[in-house]
Amino acid sequence: MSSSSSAMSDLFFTSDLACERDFRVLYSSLNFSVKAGDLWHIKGRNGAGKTTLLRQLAGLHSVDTGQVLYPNEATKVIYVGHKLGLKEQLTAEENLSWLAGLNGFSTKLQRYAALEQVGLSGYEENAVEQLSAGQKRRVALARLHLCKAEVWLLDEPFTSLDQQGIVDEQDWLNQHTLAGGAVIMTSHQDISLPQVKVLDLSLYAGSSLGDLSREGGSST
Amino acid sequence: MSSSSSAMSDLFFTSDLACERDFRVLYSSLNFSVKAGDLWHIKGRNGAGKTTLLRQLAGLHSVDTGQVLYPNEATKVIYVGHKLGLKEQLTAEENLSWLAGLNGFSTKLQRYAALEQVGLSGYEENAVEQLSAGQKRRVALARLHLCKAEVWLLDEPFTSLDQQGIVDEQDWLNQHTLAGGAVIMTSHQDISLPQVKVLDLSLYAGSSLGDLSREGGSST
Amino acid sequence: MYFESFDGFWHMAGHGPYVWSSYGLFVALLCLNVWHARSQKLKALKQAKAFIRRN
Amino acid sequence: MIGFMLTIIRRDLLLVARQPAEMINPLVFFVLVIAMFPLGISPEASILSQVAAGVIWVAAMLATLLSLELLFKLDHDDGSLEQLLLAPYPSWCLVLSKVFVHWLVSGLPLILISPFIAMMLFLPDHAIPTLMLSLLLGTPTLSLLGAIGAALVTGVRGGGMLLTLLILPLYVPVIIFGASSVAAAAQGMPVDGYMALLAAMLVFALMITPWAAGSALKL
Amino acid sequence: MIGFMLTIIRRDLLLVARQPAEMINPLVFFVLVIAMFPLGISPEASILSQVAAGVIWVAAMLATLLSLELLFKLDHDDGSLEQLLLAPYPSWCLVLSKVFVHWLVSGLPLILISPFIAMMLFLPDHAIPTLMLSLLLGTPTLSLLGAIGAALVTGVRGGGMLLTLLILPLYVPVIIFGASSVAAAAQGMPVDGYMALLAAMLVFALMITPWAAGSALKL
Amino acid sequence: MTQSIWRMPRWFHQMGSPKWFYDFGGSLQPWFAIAAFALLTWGMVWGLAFAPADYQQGNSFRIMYVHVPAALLSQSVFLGMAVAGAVGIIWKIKVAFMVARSCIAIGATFTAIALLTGAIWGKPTWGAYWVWDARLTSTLVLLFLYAGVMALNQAITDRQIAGKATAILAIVGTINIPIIKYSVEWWNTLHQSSSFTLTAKPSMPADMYLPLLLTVLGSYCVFVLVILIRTRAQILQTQSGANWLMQHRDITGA
Ligand code: HEM
Ligand SMILES: Nc1ncnc2c1ncn2[C@@H]1O[C@H](COP(=O)(O)OP(=O)(O)OP(=O)(O)O)[C@@H](O)[C@H]1O
Ligand SMILES: Nc1ncnc2c1ncn2[C@@H]1O[C@H](COP(=O)(O)OP(=O)(O)OP(=O)(O)O)[C@@H](O)[C@H]1O
Ligand SMILES: [Mg+2]
Ligand SMILES: [Mg+2]
Repeated sequence: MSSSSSAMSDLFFTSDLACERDFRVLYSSLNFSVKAGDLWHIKGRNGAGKTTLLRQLAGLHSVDTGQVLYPNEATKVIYVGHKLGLKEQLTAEENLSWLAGLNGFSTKLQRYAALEQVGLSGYEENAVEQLSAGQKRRVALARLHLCKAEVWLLDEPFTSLDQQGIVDEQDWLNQHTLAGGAVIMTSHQDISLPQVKVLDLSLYAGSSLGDLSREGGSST
Repeated sequence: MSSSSSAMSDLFFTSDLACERDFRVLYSSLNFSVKAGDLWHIKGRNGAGKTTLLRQLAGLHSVDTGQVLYPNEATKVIYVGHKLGLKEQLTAEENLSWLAGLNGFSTKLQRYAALEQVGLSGYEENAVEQLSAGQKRRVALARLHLCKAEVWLLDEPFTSLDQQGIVDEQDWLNQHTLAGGAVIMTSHQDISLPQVKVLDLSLYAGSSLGDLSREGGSST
Repeated sequence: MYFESFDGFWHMAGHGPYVWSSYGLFVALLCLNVWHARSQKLKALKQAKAFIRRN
Repeated sequence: MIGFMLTIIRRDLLLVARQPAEMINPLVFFVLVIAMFPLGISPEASILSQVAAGVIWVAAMLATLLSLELLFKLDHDDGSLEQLLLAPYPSWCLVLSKVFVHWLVSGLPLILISPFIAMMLFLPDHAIPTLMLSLLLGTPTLSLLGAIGAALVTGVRGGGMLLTLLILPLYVPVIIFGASSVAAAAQGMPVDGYMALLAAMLVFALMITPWAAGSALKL
Repeated sequence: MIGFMLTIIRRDLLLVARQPAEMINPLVFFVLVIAMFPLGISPEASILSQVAAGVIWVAAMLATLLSLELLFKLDHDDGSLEQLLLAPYPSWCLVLSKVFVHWLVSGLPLILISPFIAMMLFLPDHAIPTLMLSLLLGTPTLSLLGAIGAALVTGVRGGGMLLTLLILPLYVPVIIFGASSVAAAAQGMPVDGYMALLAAMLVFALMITPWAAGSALKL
Repeated sequence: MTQSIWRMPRWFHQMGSPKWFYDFGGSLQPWFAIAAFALLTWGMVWGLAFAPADYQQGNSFRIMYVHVPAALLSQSVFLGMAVAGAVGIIWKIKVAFMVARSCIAIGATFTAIALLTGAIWGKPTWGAYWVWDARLTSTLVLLFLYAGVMALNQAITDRQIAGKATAILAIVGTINIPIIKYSVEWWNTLHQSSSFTLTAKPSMPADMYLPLLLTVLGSYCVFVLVILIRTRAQILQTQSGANWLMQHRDITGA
C-alpha cells in the first residue's frame, strides 16, 4: 500500500477514506493508490462494505471522511455495478451504442465485435429483456472492450457467468492491466492472475463511530 | 435418470418436458424424477435454460409441451429465484414473518433462530434495504429453515454469498437431503457434496421446433 | 340514377362534401386495414422463409 | 385461507405504516386536483356548485386510479408476487386482500374528507350525506374494477397511463351514477334509485374482479 | 456535449419508438379525463363551454404530470441513470435532453389534438388559436417544472403521487394564466398580456430547471 | 393444468389446430375478398347514385350506408373478440387467442369510422359535429375500450401472455358494454330533453334499405377477411420451425 506522496504517478488514490453507515464504521483510514497496471481484488465478508467502497471510488456515494482523488481530471472510469444499466427494451447492440456514446463514439462494426468478444454473436439484435441473467451481464461487460477507459470498477463481475465466462473475463482483466489500465473489483471467488493485489476490507473495519475522529493508523 | 414408471414414490417428475423460447428449443424430452434425498445440480452455460426450467418446475412458467407432475398434491415447494421476494421497507424479521405465513405459521422466536442460522443475528430489525447484497440473500435463504417444505428450488443460491456463506449453505443442503427433502438448484460453482446428481442441460438442447412434436427419446 | 347531372351528383345539393368525405373515410380506412394486414402477413412469410434458410 | 388473507392484509398494512405517505398521498392529490378547478374555471359559487358533484367524483376516480397503479407492481418488481402466487391458495384470496387494504387506505380517507371538499365547492349541505353514501358505495367498486387493470399491467413498463386507458372506460357507469346522485340530492330529488344502482355495480364488481384479476396475475 | 445530448435524445426516442404506447398514452389520458367531465357534470353546451378552458388545462396538466413520473425513474431503476451521471458532462445536459424528448412525445400531441377537444366541449371556434398558442407556451413550462419534481422523487417508492404533491403548487400560475387566456379569448377579449406572462414563465422555467433538476439528480 | 369443465367438441379441436386454420382459412380468403369487394361496391354505388334522397335530410342521408354498417360492426367485432378470447381461455386454444388479437385493429377502425362519419353527418343534420348524446357517448367509450385493449397488447411483448391478457380485458369489457350503454342512455335522458334522436324509420322503401343491407353484409365480409389474414400471419410468426409449416407449399414455394 503506497502512501499518498507518490500521488502524481497514480491513476487515483484515497487518503484516509472512511465510511460509516447506520453508526457502524465499515472501514476507516483507507489509504491506497492505484497505478497503471494494478489489479486490485477487494475482499471482505457480506456486508463488509465492498460495494460502498466501489461507489465511493466512482463518485456515486458521497465521501464524508477522507478523500478520493484523481490527479488527472481526464481519467476515464467505467463502473459496472449490481445494476447493469441496460435498457431492457433495446437490443444488445443499441444498448452498447448509447453506453459507448457517453464516453465517445463507436461504430456498429465495433459494437458487433465487442459483442462477439463476450460470446454473444447472434444475439446482437435481441432485446435485452429476452436474455438470461448471464447474457445480460455479458452485454454490460462488452462495454469494457468498446470504451477506452483507464480505470475499471467492477462489482462482482463474475456473478451469473458460467465457468467459461469467468475464465474469459479474467483474460480480459489480464490484458487490460498489461496494457496499462487498472482494475478494482470485488468478488467472492478467487482470481487466478499473478498480478492480483488483495485489499481485505476486514483489516480496515472500524468498530465504533469514535474511530472516525482518530487521525491515521488502521484499526484491526 | 429414472423413467416415469416409478412415479408414485417420487416427490415429482417431469415427462417429456420441453421448452422453446423465441423459436429456439432450450431443452426437450426431459424426463427426470426427484425423490426424497435427491440433490440435483442443474448445469449449463449462460442462456441454457436453467432459470426457465426451475420456473417450470415451480409452476411459474407455463408448460406447453410435456408435463411436470407432483403425485402428492400436498407437497410443499419453496422457490428462491434471482429476485428474492423481500420487501425492502420491512425488517428482516418482518419479511420472514409474512413469507413463512404463506405456508404456515411461525413464532418470532423461530424467526430469530432462523436469522441466526444464516449469520444475521443483530440485523433482525434492520430494514432489508439497508442490507448488502449478500445479507439480503441470506434473509431469503433463512426461509428454508423456517418453512418445512420438502422441495427446495434454488436458482443460483450462492450468488453474492461470501466463502463462509457458501460453505454454510452446502451444509444446509446436505442436512435437508439427509432429512428426506429434495433440492434442485442451479449454480455455476461446483458443489462439494457426495450425493449431488448433475443434470447437464446441454445434453437436452434441441435444435429446432420440429423436435417438439417427436415422441420420447432425448436428442443430443 | 337518382341525379340528373354529374355535377348534381358531385354537389348533392350542398351535402356533397359531407357525403363524399364519409364514403372516402370508409373506403380509405378499410383499405388501409386490409393493406396493413396483408403487409403483416407478407412480413411473416418472409421471416418463415428466412427461418428455413437458416436451418 | 383466512390465515393466508390475514397474512397479506397484515403485511400490506405494515408496509403502509412504514411509509405513511402512501396513505396521505391519494388524499392530498384529491384535494389538490379539486383545488385546481376554482383556479381554472371560476371562483364563483353559482358555477362551482353546478359542477361540484362531477368534479368531486372525477377527482375521486383519478385518485383511486393513480394509487392503484402500484397495487401489484411493487410486489412484482421485488419478486414477492411470485411468492404470493406460489402459496397453496387460490389467487382470488390474494386479490381480495390487497384490494381491501387499498380501499381502506385510499378510499376511506376520501370519504371522510369529502364533506369539507363539498363545502369548498359550495355544494348544498343537504347533499352531503348523499355524497358520502355514494362514495361509500362507489369507491370500493372503483378499487375492485381498477384491480383488474392493475393486475393486467403488472410487469408492464409505464403502467400508470396504460392502467388509465384500460380502466377509465369501465368507470363510466360509476361516475355517471355517482355524480348524478349527488346532483339529484342537491336539487332535492330522491336518490334511492341511484344508490340501488351503485350497490348493484358493487356486487357486480365483487363477482367479476376476483376471477379477472386473479387470472390476469397468473399470466 | 452536443454529442452527449444527441446520444441521450436518440436513445430516448428509440425507447419511445420501441413502445409507441408511451407516446399515445398521455394523449389518450388527456382525452379520457376530459370525456369524463361531461359525464360527471352535464352534457349541456351552455355549462360545458363555461368550464371548457379550465377542464382542458387541468387535464393537460395531469397528463404531463403523470407522464413525468417515469422521466428519471425507469433510468434509475435499471441503473442507467448512474451511467448517465458518470459521463463527463454536466448534468443539465442530461436534464434538458430528457425534458425535450418528453415534451416532444407528450406535450406536442396534446397541442395538436386540442382543437377537437375544444369542439367537444363547445369552446367557441375563435378561442381555438389562443388555446393552442397558450398550450404551446405552457406545456414546455409544465414539462420543465415537472422535471424538478421527477428528479427529486427518483429512487423513491410510490413516486407518482409524491410528484403531484411537490409539483402541483408550482403549476398553479401556469394553470391560472393558461386557463384565463382561453376564457378571455372565448369572450373576445385581448390575450396578449396572458401570452407574455406564459412566455415569461417559460423563460423562468428554462433558467431554473437545468440547475435544480441537475442537482437533485446528483443527490 | 386445470381440467376444463366443458368437453370440447371434436371439430372444435380441429379448428384449434394452427395447420387446419391456416389451410382452411387460406382457401376461404379469396371468396371473402371477392364478396366484400362486390357487396360494398354494389351497395355504395346504389346508395350514392340510385337511392332516393331522404325527404327530411336530403342527400346527407346517404352517409347512412357507410355509417350504420360501421356502427354495427364496431359492436359485433368487440363481441367476437370476447367470444374468441373466452374460447381460448376455456379450451386453451392458441388460435382463438390469435383470432381475438386480430379483432382489435379492425374493430377499432370500424368504431372510428362510425364516429367520424357520424360526426360528419351531424354537421348538416344537427348543426354540430358533436353532442353528448347517449349513443354517441357510448360509441366513444367503445373506442376507448378498443384503445385500451390495443395498448395492452402492445405493451406486453410476450405473444402468449398478450393473447390471454387481451382475452380477459375483452371479456370484462363486453360484460360492461351493456352497462355502459344503459347508464349513458339513462344519464342523458335525465339531463337533456331528447332533442336529437337518431331517425330510424321502420318503413323505409326497399330502394333505401337494400343498399344498406348490401353494405352491412359487405362489411361483415371485410371483417372476416381481415381476421383470416391477420390470424394466418400470426400463425406464420409463431409456428416458424414447425414441421408442417416448413413443408408447406406457401413457404417452400413449390
Ligand atoms: C359521432 C356521431 C355518431 C355516432 C357515434 C353514432 C353511432 C351510432 C350507433 C352506435 C348506431 C347503432 C348501430 C346499431 O347497433 O344499430 C348508429 C345507428 C344509426 N345512426 Fe348514428 N351515430 C352518430 C351520428 C349520427 C347522425 C348524425 C345520424 C343522422 C342524423 C345518425 C343516424 C343513424 C341511423 C339512421 C342509424 C341506424 C338506425 C338504428 O339502428 O337505430 N347517426 N349510430
Ligand atoms: N423473456 C424472454 N423472452 C424470450 N426469450 C427469453 C426470455 N428470457 C430468457 N429468454 C431466453 O431463454 C434462454 C434461457 O434463459 P434462462 O434465463 O433460462 O437461462 P439460464 O440458463 O438461467 O442462464 P444464466 O446462467 O445466464 O442465468 C436464453 O437464451 C434467453 O435468451
Ligand atoms: N442504504 C443503506 N443504508 C444503511 N446501511 C446500508 C445501506 N446499504 C448498505 N448498508 C450497510 O452497509 C454495509 C455495507 O454494505 P455493502 O453493500 O457495501 O456490502 P458489501 O461488502 O458489498 O457486501 P456483499 O458482499 O454482501 O455485497 C452493510 O452492513 C449494510 O448493512
Ligand atoms: Mg456488494
Ligand atoms: Mg438464470
